[in-house]
Amino acid sequence: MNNVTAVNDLVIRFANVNGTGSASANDLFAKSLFRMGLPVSPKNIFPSNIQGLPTWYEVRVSDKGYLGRRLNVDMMISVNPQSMEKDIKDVRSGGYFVYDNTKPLAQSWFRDDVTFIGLPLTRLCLENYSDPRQQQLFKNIIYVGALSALLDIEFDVITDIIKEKFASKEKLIPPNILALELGRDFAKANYACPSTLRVERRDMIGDKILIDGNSAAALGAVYAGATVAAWYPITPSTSCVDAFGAYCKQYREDAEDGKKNYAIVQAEDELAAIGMVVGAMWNGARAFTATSGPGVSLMSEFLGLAYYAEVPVVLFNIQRTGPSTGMPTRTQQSDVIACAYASHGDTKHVLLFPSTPKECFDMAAESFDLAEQLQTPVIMLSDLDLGMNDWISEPFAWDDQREYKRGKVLNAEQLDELTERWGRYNDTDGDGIPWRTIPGTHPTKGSYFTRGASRDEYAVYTEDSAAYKRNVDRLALKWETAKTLVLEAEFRLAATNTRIGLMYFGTTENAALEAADRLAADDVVVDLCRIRSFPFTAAIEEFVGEHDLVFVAEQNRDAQMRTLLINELEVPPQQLAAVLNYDGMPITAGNICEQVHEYFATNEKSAAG
Amino acid sequence: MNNVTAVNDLVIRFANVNGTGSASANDLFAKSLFRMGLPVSPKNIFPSNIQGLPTWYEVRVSDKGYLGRRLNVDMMISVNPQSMEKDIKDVRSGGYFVYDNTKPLAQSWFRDDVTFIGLPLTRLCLENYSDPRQQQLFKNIIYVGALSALLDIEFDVITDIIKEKFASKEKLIPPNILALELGRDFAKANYACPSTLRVERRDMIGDKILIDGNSAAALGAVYAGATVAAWYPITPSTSCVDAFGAYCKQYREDAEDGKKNYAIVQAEDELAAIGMVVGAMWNGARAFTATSGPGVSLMSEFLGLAYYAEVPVVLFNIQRTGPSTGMPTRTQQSDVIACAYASHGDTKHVLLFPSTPKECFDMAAESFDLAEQLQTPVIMLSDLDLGMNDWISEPFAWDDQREYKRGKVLNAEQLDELTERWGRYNDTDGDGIPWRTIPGTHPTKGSYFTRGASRDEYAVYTEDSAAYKRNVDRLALKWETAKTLVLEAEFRLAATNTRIGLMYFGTTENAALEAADRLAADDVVVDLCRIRSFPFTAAIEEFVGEHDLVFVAEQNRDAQMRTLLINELEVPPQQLAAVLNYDGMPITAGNICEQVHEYFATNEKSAAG
Amino acid sequence: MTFIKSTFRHPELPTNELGFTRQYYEGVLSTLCAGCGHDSISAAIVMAAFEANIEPHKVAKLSGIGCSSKTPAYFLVNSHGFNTVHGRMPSVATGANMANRDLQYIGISGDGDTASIGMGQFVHATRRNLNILYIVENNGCYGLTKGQDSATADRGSHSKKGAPSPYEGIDLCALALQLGATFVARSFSGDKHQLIPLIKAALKHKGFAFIDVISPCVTFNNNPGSTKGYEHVRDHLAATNTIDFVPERKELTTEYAEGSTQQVTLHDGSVMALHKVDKNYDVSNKSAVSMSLLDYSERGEILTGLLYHDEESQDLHQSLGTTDVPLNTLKESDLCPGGDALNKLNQGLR
Amino acid sequence: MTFIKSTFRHPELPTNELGFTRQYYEGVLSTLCAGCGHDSISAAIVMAAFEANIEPHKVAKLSGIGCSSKTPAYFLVNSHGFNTVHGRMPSVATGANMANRDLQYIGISGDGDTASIGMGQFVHATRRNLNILYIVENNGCYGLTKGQDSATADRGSHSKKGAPSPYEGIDLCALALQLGATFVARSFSGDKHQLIPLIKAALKHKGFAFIDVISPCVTFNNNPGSTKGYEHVRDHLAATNTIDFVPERKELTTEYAEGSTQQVTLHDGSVMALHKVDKNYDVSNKSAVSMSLLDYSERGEILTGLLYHDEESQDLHQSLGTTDVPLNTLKESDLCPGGDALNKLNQGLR
Ligand SMILES: Cc1ncc(C[n+]2csc(CCOP(=O)(O)OP(=O)(O)O)c2C)c(N)n1
Ligand SMILES: Cc1ncc(C[n+]2csc(CCOP(=O)(O)OP(=O)(O)O)c2C)c(N)n1
Ligand code: SF4
Ligand code: SF4
Ligand SMILES: [Mg+2]
Ligand SMILES: [Mg+2]
Repeated sequence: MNNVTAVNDLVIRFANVNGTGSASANDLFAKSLFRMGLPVSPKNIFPSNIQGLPTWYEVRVSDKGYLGRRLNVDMMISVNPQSMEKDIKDVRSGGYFVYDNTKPLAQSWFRDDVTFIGLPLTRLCLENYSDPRQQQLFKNIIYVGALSALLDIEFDVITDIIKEKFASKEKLIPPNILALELGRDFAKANYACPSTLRVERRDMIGDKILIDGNSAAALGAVYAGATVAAWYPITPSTSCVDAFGAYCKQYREDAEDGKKNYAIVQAEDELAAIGMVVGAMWNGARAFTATSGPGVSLMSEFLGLAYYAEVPVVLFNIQRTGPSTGMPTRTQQSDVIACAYASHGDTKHVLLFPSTPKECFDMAAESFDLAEQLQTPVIMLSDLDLGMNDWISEPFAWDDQREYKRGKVLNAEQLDELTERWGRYNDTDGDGIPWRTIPGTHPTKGSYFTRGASRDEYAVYTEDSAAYKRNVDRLALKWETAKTLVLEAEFRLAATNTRIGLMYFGTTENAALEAADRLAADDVVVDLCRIRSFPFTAAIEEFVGEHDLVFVAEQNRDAQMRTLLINELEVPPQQLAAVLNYDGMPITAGNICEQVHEYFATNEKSAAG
Repeated sequence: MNNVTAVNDLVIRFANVNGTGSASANDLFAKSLFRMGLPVSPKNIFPSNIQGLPTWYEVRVSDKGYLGRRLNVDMMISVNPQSMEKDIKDVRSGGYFVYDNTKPLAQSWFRDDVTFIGLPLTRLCLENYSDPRQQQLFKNIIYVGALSALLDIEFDVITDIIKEKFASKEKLIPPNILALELGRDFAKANYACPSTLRVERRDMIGDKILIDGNSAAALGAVYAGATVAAWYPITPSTSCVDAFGAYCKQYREDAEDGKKNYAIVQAEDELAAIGMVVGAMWNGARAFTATSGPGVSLMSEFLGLAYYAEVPVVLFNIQRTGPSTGMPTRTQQSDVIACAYASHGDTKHVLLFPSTPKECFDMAAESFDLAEQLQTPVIMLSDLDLGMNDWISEPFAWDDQREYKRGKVLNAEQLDELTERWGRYNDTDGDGIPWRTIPGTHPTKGSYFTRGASRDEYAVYTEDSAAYKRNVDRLALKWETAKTLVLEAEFRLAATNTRIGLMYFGTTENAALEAADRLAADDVVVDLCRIRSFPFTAAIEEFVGEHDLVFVAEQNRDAQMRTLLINELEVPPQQLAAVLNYDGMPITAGNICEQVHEYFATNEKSAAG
Repeated sequence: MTFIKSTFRHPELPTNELGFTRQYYEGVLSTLCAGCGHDSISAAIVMAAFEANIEPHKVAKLSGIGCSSKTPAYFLVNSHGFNTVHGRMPSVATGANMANRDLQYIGISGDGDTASIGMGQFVHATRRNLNILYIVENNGCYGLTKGQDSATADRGSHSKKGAPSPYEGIDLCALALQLGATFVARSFSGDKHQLIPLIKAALKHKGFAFIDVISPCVTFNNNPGSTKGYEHVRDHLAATNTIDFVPERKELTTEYAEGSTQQVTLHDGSVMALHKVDKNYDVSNKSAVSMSLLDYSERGEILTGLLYHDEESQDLHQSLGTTDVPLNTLKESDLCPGGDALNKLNQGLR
Repeated sequence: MTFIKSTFRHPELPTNELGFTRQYYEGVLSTLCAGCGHDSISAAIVMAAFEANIEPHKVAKLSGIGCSSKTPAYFLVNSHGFNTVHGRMPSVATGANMANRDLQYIGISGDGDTASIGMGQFVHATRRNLNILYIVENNGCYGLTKGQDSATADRGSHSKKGAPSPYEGIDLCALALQLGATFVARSFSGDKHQLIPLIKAALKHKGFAFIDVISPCVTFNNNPGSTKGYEHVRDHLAATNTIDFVPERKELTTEYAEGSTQQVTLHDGSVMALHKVDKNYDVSNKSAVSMSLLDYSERGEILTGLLYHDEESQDLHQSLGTTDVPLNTLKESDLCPGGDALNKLNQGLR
């Protein structure tokens, strides 16, 4: 058989049953590669139920540093009888299929072009463990042991992780190591080890860390001084608030009396969750909520209120596959328009698009500064892929000199010093941003009545047309100011001059970077621009202006970011070509390249024809 | 004094106090002009409270047939002390100010360039009526009587209306007529009658009717066979459901037992209202809801469900001034984007834009056909100006041969005859529209499970990426089909060839038509296109293609229709110039002309510079 | 529009312990209909805050949308106010309270705002025992949108349209009680002798203090069976879809003794029977209160007064164990774990 | 995944009066956790529909979102089903019911779906006396989103995270009762002898028939104080943020006599005391029922059985006075007033 031969360029997929203890074993596998200095990108592909349905875990190793998804499974570790028939089909020709051979495999499922590696997982467990739960759980650890032999993973690296993990529950260390050894030894005894697929230590990780985006965002909120979180559970955003709770427990509880420097309220629904954020921010605390698609729809009335009443709001939208319930456990970037223009009437919201855990951390912190400086909602659009999977990331950093930018808030002394009548909605600085006051600041000065209905510069209710227009024109001016405050895009210009650009945002970055390399190999040289904020900065406008053709790669059906670019930058639509992936799985470099080539093929054809 | 002299080209404004009985009198005034064969366009300008605040009623008469708003009040009838000082200022130079002079006017308020006409309304009432309520109410009728003399309104026309109105309460006729006479006689005795402002009978009305858009839409729903209405009160949509109730009472109740062929449920909020519509439509009844901005925001999650689960929905959005609470009693066209792309994920909704009561009727009926044919939400975007004001309109018409288009619904016989397995989401006809079944149709065939989550062609739940993609691609195909089913735009090409177009929709029509005439007079010739539906038809695309420059006039700040045009038709943004009005008052022809001229001035300047 | 205030200020107006006059507690001019019950409630709040020596800037007033929800503008002009969105005031108040536990929160809502669109938030704010004075200005109808029945309208009561309400009315006090409200009272807008002390007591209560105030809508809560009311007016000028005529009314007032029942005739001629709890009434016995509410309602009477009071309850901050100082006063140094902690944390992620 | 069905079909299976076998009432294979109480409820619905001789195609099943809300797929495969959005099933059911009064409506919801996000719709569907069998599959937690406390979780009960719920749990039966539900019952998923007859009775009831079914979540309703449960498992593989291991459980069942109290031990080792109402219990006395609910709950017991039943109530169609035939069967000729009427109407507008 012609086996795929590869070193440090692998896709390994694990096929498990939801709720059978495989997640920890799989994490162990990925972490050991990470510890060997190798770029890994693990992804959970899990169903929208709790127990019993197929679930997959896919790990890509690439010493070129590519972190995007790649098709072609080199090795499948399948311990789920339910999905096994299909799993076998999903292995690439020349690949490996590793399975529990305690029970024999249906003869008809075997493939000639795939190497089958049977491991008697169940038998080994029954022989070595007596507790029925352990008998189930250690199957997973055993296959990690076998993989260490098959892929040449340093065994010490794995056992070290086990030891660190159970440092406080030492009695669990020996049985885990036993399981690893059982797997390793069986593989060595029965199969050529390593196989034609191998890993080798590299020094590509440096000081990088391995963490999921939701934890990172939560940590960013802690660092930014968020004290109030209000939320309603929804996949895939729940783990963000869970992590916020855990970090707060760690950093924000009084050592003596356990009193909390934070308040987390599980709301009755998303309308209430964002209502609480509006209330808390209005009252001078930093507050946020996290949600996903359906929650964003439900929050849209309040987003409009916050826009119009000029109350800061921070919202993390961990996008999942829409529309409607869609696929709650699959990824997409399809709430771009829903968030940019959320709510009825003329509304526009500031958006941030992180693409790594480090950026989730940074942008989460930045959201609070922006929201308070601009007195408006700021929505960070992460996604399931980034939020719920572990990613290699630059380490977090915090400059202790940094100060929270709380925006234009008048304190009691400032109120006393004012010589002119203060107006809550008076644009005294010409940037569209008025000065606000926090309830309780001053006995007689600075109180005002906040409302979502028309008011004049002094917050006095009016239905006067001119006052209304002045107000919404000022909001439009504030939007212009926002363009100068949001995060600059990231540009990577090709070494050679080119008139072709590729734009993307969020988790599309990884596939885009890899695609750029591959396209260059095919003589399609592209300049790259990663959008990090909405509204778009002047530099983005220039980037578009300087290229005849800009591909916009994104993970939704309707080319939503492209729509925003056309609409806000007044770009001729023909200049922007859509590159789309929207089947719920993360976009791949291959997919991007294919669409780019197809574009040229079609356009040359039509030019010719 | 240099009085404005005009025949049949007037703007008369009434300044009243909310809740003092003026509305009926003002309607009487407008109707009498209508009966004299004159195009009138009355508008209520009312506050967002119930009693005590200023409210205005403005009537434009134009025998050129212009129905849009015009600035420059020729005559003000002011019976509200609260707003009087400002009302005096609002009269054009050379105009008339009619007021209750029972109490003297502040000397400083008088203007040299305005003719003041005092009527002792209070005194006349006190002298002629004893009931305190009548003393209040007949003030309003008296000023109508005075106007009949001042403006030369045919007295019989007015008294005829009174007689018709109180046909069933005859005792009310004499005191009303007395009031009219009191006013007329006083005016004649004390002022030159008619004044320099006059009306003259014309024959411009033909068989037209006078009615508000909300009643018309309600009537359309009755004719379309809507049996279920679910709603939550909100200005300015409430009167639509009220009218639906009234027409149902008239046409849909069993003469004998009073049983109702309809059900109207006042829901607990807008989420529930649209949920009820979804349920009723799913279950095979025709149902609708009516709401305004905040309600649309709250409905967005359900709109996404209906889009994805392919349940017909009919929604009338009577737009008001946004964002947030905005100005509930002022008009705007600012929910275009909120409706077109309502909900998270990739969603698009069919929109209809009526611009006359006749069209409210027709499009309301059409909504049901479209929603059922396309199995998707259809949103009719009316506005406060159209919905709550009386308009001259073509009479309603109903072709008794017409049949409801209920779309692809399988009945029991059809199910029995099927030779292949039926799939709820199977595109057997290649138009993206599958066949559906109604619960209860057949004992063993055609049942399926509706959901907002991913499914295959047979409505079986799946999280398979390919199945998901097939499904949303089919929805995109259905959108293409929608383009062939929606209503064609209305084009009015100029007599001479021009490369300039003017597009608009809904109530912007009236100002646009007048503006086109005025622009032509200034040698700016424009072809006209009134958009009636979204998605846009091929003809709209052609219209844009055939013009170098197209002005898009609309009543919102962010040029929302222009955004849709650019985005959906892939038009270079520079080709579309925004003409905007968004202060809550209806757009005027003057405003449009000004912006068009300004555009040319700026662009010539910049071309020159 | 109700002109509840005279502009004349006596040079030596009485002041409270803080040295403030009653006028200091007023708001801007009301734009409600003359005689609207809601204005009486605003006046009672002004009086209660004055008498209770509240510092206005230590109060935050919040409301939803409706005639009732406009009223926070009409009292305590020196307090920050927030007129939020329809039915969602409880969540905004919850967030505000989380941010600053030291302010006093007054939530004003209508029966539409609370019992229809806001039901979910009302239930959950109650259940969390949010520390707030929550007043429903209950007129049995939607005033601002012109008189539709609300969910508190009694079965069989007639709205403007003349159709009797076919559904059971929701008793918000009974509901609040069941959901764990720790202070439950009912009163009548016209009975300031009862209402002012209740408001004062509620302001002192730590936890969810709910007062359901019957507050007649003089414009829409109209009974076609009655010879009074604007029904008569409608005869004279056939109604359009705008409400055309609203007679000017006088504020309704009443005064009656504890333990007695009082009949109040509303503007529309209908009669409401109020029964005031007497001195011996036990405000700590939850199930007895429930029973009494049911009993009186079956008799067609409305029980008023302080119905239930649990002084020992723990409010949301206590449940969550938040720190004693307002969260919004914590400084960057209290909140940010700093660069070193982050480096340590990074270490654990390698 | 629970395989509740055997694929084996006996050739001469018993049939009901309509000639259908029990299997005819089943649904597709459940994807819930093994031993989930919700599956037992589905089985009870299958049995009840079979025994009550229901024609499946005359039933519409509706639900919100949650593990519980998935279950309508797992029974009555010949009925149309609608898995709507989270918390909003009552409104969709209301609309469906308005369209066709002749179908039987079964609404399935969870405690999160009903008592949190769906509270407003639940309250109002109840109040309107919508003709529906409304079942809450009550596990005190959010199963599908991994075990957060729901609003029905008892104060002090421990969720997966180990933090005790700081709030009073909402008693949905007491609430439904107060809001005018006309059939109120409570049962336990494992007690099919009680549950099946209750479902049959509820199906016959015309009006809002509410059954609160205690339905343990074997995966998340976990008590850290317990020596059983997956807490033990967590010790072995430190938890990640995905729920990593869910032991396979057996369905919990119980059987006990009327008038007696039964202790049921849940999977997590905690004990629940159920008290079954006895024969002499008066289901028509609303205030007595309220009292009993309160009494038992104070004693830490849960009262089960048919708690309240009002046979004479009028459902929403009766309240609205709709015609007797389903509105969705009315034809164009019944509904459209026609061209002539329109011409006449035009005439009046000139
Ligand atoms: C989302 C939304 N829906 C509807 C409305 C319209 N609306 C304004 S006030 C109101 C009802 C007010 O009734 P209630 O709370 O009883 O106050 P009242 O006017 O009777 O004091 C409604 C439905 C709105 N503002 N927002
Ligand atoms: C608008 C919205 N918010 C949140 C969610 C996520 N979600 C799905 S199910 C669920 C809770 C389910 O709890 P429950 O109703 O008790 O059902 P169970 O799973 O316990 O049976 C939540 C919060 C959602 N689908 N939609
Ligand atoms: S409409 Fe009713 S509730 Fe509103 S202000 Fe007038 S009287 Fe008060
Ligand atoms: S998570 Fe709980 S409620 Fe959901 S299926 Fe599993 S056991 Fe049932
Ligand atoms: Mg009210
Ligand atoms: Mg639950």
